[in-house]
Amino acid sequence: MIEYSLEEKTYTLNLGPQHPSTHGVLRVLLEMEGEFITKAEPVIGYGHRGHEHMAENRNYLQFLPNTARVDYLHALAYNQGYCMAVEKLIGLVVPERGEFIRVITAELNRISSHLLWLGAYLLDLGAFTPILYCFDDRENLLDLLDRITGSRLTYCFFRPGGVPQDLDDEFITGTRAFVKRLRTRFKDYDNLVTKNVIFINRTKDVGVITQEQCVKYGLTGPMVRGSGIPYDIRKSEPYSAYPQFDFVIPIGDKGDILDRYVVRVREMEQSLRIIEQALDKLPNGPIMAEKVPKRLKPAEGEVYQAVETARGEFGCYIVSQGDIKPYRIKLRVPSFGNLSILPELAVDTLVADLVAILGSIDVVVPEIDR
Amino acid sequence: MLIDKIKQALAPLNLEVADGDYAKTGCHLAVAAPPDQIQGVAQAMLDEGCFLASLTAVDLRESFDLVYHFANFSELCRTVVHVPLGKKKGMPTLSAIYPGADWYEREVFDLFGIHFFGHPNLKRLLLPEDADFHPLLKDFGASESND
Amino acid sequence: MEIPEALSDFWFVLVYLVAAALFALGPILLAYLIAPRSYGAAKDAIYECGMPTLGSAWIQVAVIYYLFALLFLAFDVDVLFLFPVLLAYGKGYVWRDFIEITIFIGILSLVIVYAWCRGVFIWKRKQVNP
Amino acid sequence: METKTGEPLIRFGLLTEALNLARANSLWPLTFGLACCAIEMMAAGMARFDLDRFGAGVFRPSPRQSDLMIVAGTISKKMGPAVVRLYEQMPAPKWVIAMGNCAISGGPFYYPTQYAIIPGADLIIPVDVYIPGCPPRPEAIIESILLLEEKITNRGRLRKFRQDVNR
Repeated sequence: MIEYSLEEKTYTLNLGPQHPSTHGVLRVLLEMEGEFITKAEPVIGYGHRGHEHMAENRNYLQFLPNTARVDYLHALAYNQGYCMAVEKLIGLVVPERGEFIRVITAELNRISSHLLWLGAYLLDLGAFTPILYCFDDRENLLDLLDRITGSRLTYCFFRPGGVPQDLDDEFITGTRAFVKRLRTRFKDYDNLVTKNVIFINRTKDVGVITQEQCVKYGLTGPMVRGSGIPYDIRKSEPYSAYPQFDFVIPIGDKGDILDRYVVRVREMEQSLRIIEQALDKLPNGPIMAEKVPKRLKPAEGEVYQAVETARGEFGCYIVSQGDIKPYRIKLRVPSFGNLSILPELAVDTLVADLVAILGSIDVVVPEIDR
Repeated sequence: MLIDKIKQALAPLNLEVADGDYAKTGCHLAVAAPPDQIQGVAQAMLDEGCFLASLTAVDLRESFDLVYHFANFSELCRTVVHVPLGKKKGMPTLSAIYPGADWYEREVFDLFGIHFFGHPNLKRLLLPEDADFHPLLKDFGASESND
Repeated sequence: MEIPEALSDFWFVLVYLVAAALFALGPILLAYLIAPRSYGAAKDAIYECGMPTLGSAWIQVAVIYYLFALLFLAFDVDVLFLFPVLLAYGKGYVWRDFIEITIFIGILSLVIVYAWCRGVFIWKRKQVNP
Repeated sequence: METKTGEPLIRFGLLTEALNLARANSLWPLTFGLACCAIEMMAAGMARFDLDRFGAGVFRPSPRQSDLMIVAGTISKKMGPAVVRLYEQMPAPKWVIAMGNCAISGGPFYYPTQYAIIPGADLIIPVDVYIPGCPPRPEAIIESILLLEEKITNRGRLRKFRQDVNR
């Protein structure tokens, strides 16, 4: 006999590990009254692979491929953050051309990460065509990066001390053509998505994040810039060769999903500007520091190096005790903080809005679980 | 300058505040605080508008060292707060001041086994619920070299 | 016994019913015969994103969802009555039939217009604190 | 581990061959991205590499409607029971492709003191085709689909493209 439980009003649902809108294996435990959510609790750990435990058994070079598998969408920024932290520990100085190559490839990787987010996010909202356009652009971009780094997704291209592979002319002409082509595509995305009335109705005034919440939850990246705080580590804590380029930090005003979308799309245009300026001012000279020790054995000490990835601030905190293996590496990942605000944003919103909010946070699950 | 305001804010707690060597360690201010002062420090940092960038623990074999990193949106000033914990595995929580610290503390509890008093729901975050070990402790197999 | 002449047309209805039943049950029977079986332990458990379900789904749900059943009725009955119309359509008086059907559909869609004005389709969104 | 699949009641040569030909050319994969390989699986489904040419582009979110599970990424110990449950909830003619080194043997994350992952999908579910790579390129995914089709229909599907393979 089916017993009707009259007193229990909320219905518990698993927006579980295998769900198209969770971009990986994130599980959100929803308690709902009809369509409205009363409590949402993200359960993470389904993608936990133990990067930090591995770091204690590997020397500094062996851990490099791991950094690319933490956030595989913007792997080069994680390579850069880790390599700069190690360079600070050992005291290596990367030559000018090496820094420029790092900036060019990292910005290209940022565009490929934003393009994938744009496609996947609109797929969550139900639009199928944009992901085909985005992946088409992304494939062109991956061809460029594939030429010099050798891989399409999990790059292991930077080394402590510089870059092992130099740019060739075909890469430079290819990149210039790609920049020109992508600029024309932005107009298509604008007409196809930004002015789409369904998209605007689904994203306007939904998932609003105030600036106090940004401080309390430690959010970084497009989530913070969407709420009007111009916090971008490339500007606020300039590293590598970024001071030599002029680019703008796009910010939203209300902090709803539409603002975060606009911030990410504008960021792609700024990245194109950076790439063009970097290609124009590309100095020649060595790409690797002269005497990079064969076995990296930094002195005792600790370092915290922050880098701006597509999702926010990636901080690499290394504690070294003079051994060839790091004593402890803590990877401060942006999506961990960005996702911790979901329970507060999700209270009495619709389930469809929760999917939109989750997509606007741009979550990469193995990055949260590390 | 933000760095001076933070020093004034931390002055009443009479902790040892040192100017971090930014080029070497990436932090402008290095603070050492005992465990029970940490809520005072966090409240002072929040009043200055700093956010909690990262919270982690380092197992120094015979004692723990909790490391808090604070940063600020408007002005560049990275503060690192070291909290030597000795061998006892307990700390007051920060989740009342920084709701973002809730998950960080659950992760440190999960991987190190350090309890945080007053935490709303201190249970495992990354490992499965029935796991009975703390992987990032030094005596959990990190010692043998396997390369 | 002799079937009265008036009832003889009902054979067609009988054939129609049998065909409909076969059309519905046929694939199920076919699948039972030619498809391999799977013996997974959680084969007939509820699929909820790979997780075992928590709590039961038989709980009290707000009454406003009953409105959706009614609205479905309004849409569905429309289409149901259109089926017989197909047979009688366009035999000679094309324009007259067309006007009759539009009036018929117009009256039935008034229900939807009424529900729309009463604001059934508007979901109460979270108030944005200005 | 559910290894045996019940045989159908009516079974004769021609029917099985016809059904297998139909099944091979309309594999509906389950969207089941665990980690980095999921991005390459998506790229394989998109315009340039286009699994739709082989009938395998319809990525179904629910296991009830899919007959191919592509395990793309690392199976952590917390995710293991969910993987097994999803596999069991798929209807009968079902196949599994283990994509990437993590799904084959734990890949870069397997070492003696590893505590968090299941080293290989074949420890928990029966696997039909393995794709090495970290992540494997989309061309490798297309080759795995062709290999699976060859396994289902045991006709030469891949041979036409590769002269050196004398299968």
